[in-house]
Amino acid sequence: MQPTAVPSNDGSDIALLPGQVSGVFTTARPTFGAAVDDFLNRRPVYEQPLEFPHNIHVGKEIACEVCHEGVDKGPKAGIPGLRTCMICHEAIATDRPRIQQITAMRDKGLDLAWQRVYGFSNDDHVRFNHAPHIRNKVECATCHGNVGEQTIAQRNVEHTMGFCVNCHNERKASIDCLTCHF
Amino acid sequence: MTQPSGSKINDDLLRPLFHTSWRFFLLVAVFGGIVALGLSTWMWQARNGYGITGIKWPVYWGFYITSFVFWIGISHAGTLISAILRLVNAGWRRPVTRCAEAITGFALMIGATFPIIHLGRPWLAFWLAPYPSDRLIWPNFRSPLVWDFFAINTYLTGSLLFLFLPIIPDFAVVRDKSTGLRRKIYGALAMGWRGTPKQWHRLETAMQIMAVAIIPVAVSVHTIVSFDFSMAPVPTWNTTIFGPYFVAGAIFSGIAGLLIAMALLRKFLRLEEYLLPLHFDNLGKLLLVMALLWGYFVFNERLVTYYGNEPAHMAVFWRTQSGTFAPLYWTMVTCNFVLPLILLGIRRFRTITGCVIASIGIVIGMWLERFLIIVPALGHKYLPYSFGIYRPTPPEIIIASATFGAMCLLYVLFAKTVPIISMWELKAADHLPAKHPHSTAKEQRLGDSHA
Amino acid sequence: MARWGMAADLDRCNGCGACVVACHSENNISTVGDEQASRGRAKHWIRVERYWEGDFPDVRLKFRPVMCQQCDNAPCEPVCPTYASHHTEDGLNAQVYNRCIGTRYCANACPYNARFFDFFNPSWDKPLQLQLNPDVSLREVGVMEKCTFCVQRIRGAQLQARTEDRALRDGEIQPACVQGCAAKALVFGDLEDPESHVSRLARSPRGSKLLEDVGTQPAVTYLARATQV
Amino acid sequence: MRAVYGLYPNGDSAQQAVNRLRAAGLADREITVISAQPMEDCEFGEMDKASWMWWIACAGGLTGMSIAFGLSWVTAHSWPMNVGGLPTFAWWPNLIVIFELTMLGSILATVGTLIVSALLPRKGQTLYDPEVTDGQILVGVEDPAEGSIPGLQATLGAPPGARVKTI
Repeated sequence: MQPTAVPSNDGSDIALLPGQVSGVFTTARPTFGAAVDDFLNRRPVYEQPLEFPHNIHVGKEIACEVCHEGVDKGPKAGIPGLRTCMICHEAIATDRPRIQQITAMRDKGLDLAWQRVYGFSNDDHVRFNHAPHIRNKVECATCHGNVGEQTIAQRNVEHTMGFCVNCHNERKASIDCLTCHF
Repeated sequence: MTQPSGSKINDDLLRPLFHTSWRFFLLVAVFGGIVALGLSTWMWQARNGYGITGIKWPVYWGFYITSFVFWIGISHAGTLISAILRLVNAGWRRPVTRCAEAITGFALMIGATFPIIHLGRPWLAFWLAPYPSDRLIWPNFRSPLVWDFFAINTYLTGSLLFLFLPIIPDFAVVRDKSTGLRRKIYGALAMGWRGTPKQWHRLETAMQIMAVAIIPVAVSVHTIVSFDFSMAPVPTWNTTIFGPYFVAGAIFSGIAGLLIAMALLRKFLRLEEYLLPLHFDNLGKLLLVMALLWGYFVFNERLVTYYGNEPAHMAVFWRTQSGTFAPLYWTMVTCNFVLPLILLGIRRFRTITGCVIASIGIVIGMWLERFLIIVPALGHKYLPYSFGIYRPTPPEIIIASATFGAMCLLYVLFAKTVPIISMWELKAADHLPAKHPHSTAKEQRLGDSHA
Repeated sequence: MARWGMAADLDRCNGCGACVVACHSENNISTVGDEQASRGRAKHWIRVERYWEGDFPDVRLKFRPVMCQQCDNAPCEPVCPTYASHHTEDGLNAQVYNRCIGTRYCANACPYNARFFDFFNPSWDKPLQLQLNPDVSLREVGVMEKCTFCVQRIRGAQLQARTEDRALRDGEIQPACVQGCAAKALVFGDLEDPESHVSRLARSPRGSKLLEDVGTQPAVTYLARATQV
Repeated sequence: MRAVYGLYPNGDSAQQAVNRLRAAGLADREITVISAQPMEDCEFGEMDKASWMWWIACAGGLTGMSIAFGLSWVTAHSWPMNVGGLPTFAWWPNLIVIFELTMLGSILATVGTLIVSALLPRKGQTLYDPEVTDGQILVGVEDPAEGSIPGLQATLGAPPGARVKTI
């Protein structure tokens, strides 16, 4: 049997999504260079399909969970699709070229292929769930940094295990391994 | 027989360093090729996954762990023997110690790679070391494998230093006898050695301290290796006898390895005047004692299992005694007990050839012993549904065999770069304190049995 | 704190193997193909052991589903050098894949042979990768894996109960094998709750533990008529 | 560096040279003796001085022991894992690691002491002659006082077989 790349849980064949970090070098890396990049925390620059201005939206006092609506309901916060955008932009700022661009895309039945910025790779074996964190009043900025001041979301908080565990310790949350790793 | 001394010692023992024959290159090429084959096989295994070996459910340890225990056992040749002989100040030790200590160092290096080779994820082997990390998790100090890590590292460090310290004066000799780059390298290795009484005295005191420290370490190392097995509730593993049994077996196979190495060195480096039949005779007697001790331990282990009559234990017992593994088992008994008893017990057979044949038998037998401890028990563990058998695959066999090539390669390189017999210790025999009127200097040096 | 346990009624088990299939699909256990399976690389976190009793023609067939027994004194735990195998507060025998370096020592120490090693990276023929359970991580080459009592379901139910601000109900958590067992031979629950179904079964005079004399104190009780082994 | 030294073919004449130097009023530490092997049958000084090495080895052992104890203690308490119902800080298994690191500590301390105190070339201690390698024994005085050189040459030349050199 020839070993093949680990399929990721969401059905794509790529073991590591762009921007995902892994703590260890494993044979799951396609090449040695990829392993070195991964070890040194060098991530590819992700090309987002659209320059989404987080700062403008947050500046209009729109809460994160308005668009990332899964965040208090389950594991995934969710990256909004065009339909979410159009809830407002059907009416708001329709004169801007970029809004017209996405309206046109929606009309053609297309959607935006957002690249994930944060996330765990498969071999971190982390089952992260947003909901309990939101329920326990953890600020989004605690783990995602100053996304509200960025245009394109940049990854500027490293989600190492020490980062998680320190917070769990401070908040007296469980630090049992099986809280996250299973 | 006249004993060599002074500059003749220099000439004889430095010859391999300064004169390179085609045989050296041939040996390096052959053994280097074997090692390269082993390394590439290992890379292949790391690349493809562990599945290319014969390991399977439920026999999760096989050739690699067998080789690990075997090589750690071989490593007990040197430091232990040479430390004991040093401490009791046995005069005949002088030509033997260094080749014994070299075996220790190299066998340990080889043995210590096996736990890494056998890991499912060898690139994470460093997790056994306690190092600062943001996870704050350190190794489990209650695991025998962590004890192994500490014990083997201590023993490896200790025995390499134990090997290195008495070479320093000999490095100085090479430094004085050579020119150019070689002089610089050996000069650095000699670390400013001149040979003042202070240096000699400190060196000998240091060697005494090292000898005292290394003996308990050596005993602990193989006891801890035995703990890898005896700590687990596996039939026939979970027994208190494993500690001493493994230590005795280790010394046993170690002496056998040493005898083989000595015979080869004597032949190849023309050291007939230094490695005398006396040394083989003495070590042969020691080997005989260890064979008897081994027999005693095996008898104990078998008898206790037999009388305990526990079903799970008896299943493994009969599997080795008369079942699948019986041919291997009785080969082991023949190699480890019958053969040495005949060849070493009868004085007429205890020649150099006899010792070497017995030693080869013992090395094979001791390898089999470890295999027979590991595999039959794992394949016959309690629930009959999960019984299984293990057969090695070519990659495992290649890697396990390549380590013998690695041992030979390291030894050839060592004998090429370092005088294989401690020159200053031979010379020192002429300058022993005169307070032992019954032993002459010659006897002190080589323990002349022809007197 | 709970103490999760299971009871397996051998008088009900008919050896259908539904638990094995359910476990495979719930826990993303990769199948290794016929060639590797014949070489002993098959992984079944739960297996149905078959034993024959008596002499022909008076032969009786016995089944025993064996999964990780989640022992209190688990022999696999202290031998692990990296804490990959350890005990959680709620009595689960945890296997943390991240920490596993693949010494396979735990599998040797396990008297039940309930631990399995990933000899190769797992692979699924398309489109089978679409049925993978996102709540369970995929194990890569070189790590040990074993039954977790479907810890993802336990954690999920706990989270749900906390969201609804209530205590867990008995029977609310069902590992895949329990859910899949048509004969209702498997029962899962909290052993610390004396009223739970599983602790009543664990106290049954028909109950016994597998390899009790090894002293592992397993959390799985096997129920059988006295005539049975 | 200036030095006066003699090369002697055997221990007896080297001993004579040392004795004469002592008689001429030189202290043991001013006399340099170099030989290719330890000369336990001769009295060149430094005979029973190094017993403190054992104490340093013990101190190294104690250091290793405390490091090992600290490691196992911190590990057990920073993340108290339950494995197989064993105590979190279990003495019996921890003693093994403590023992190993104790021994490692004493070995490293011994070797370190040896290297620092007796090896590593030092300023002003460079008198050497490669002929020592072939069995000659060197007895000499490094940096002799002005005007004492002729006297030293005579003293060193007196034993049989001596060859005196001045640099």
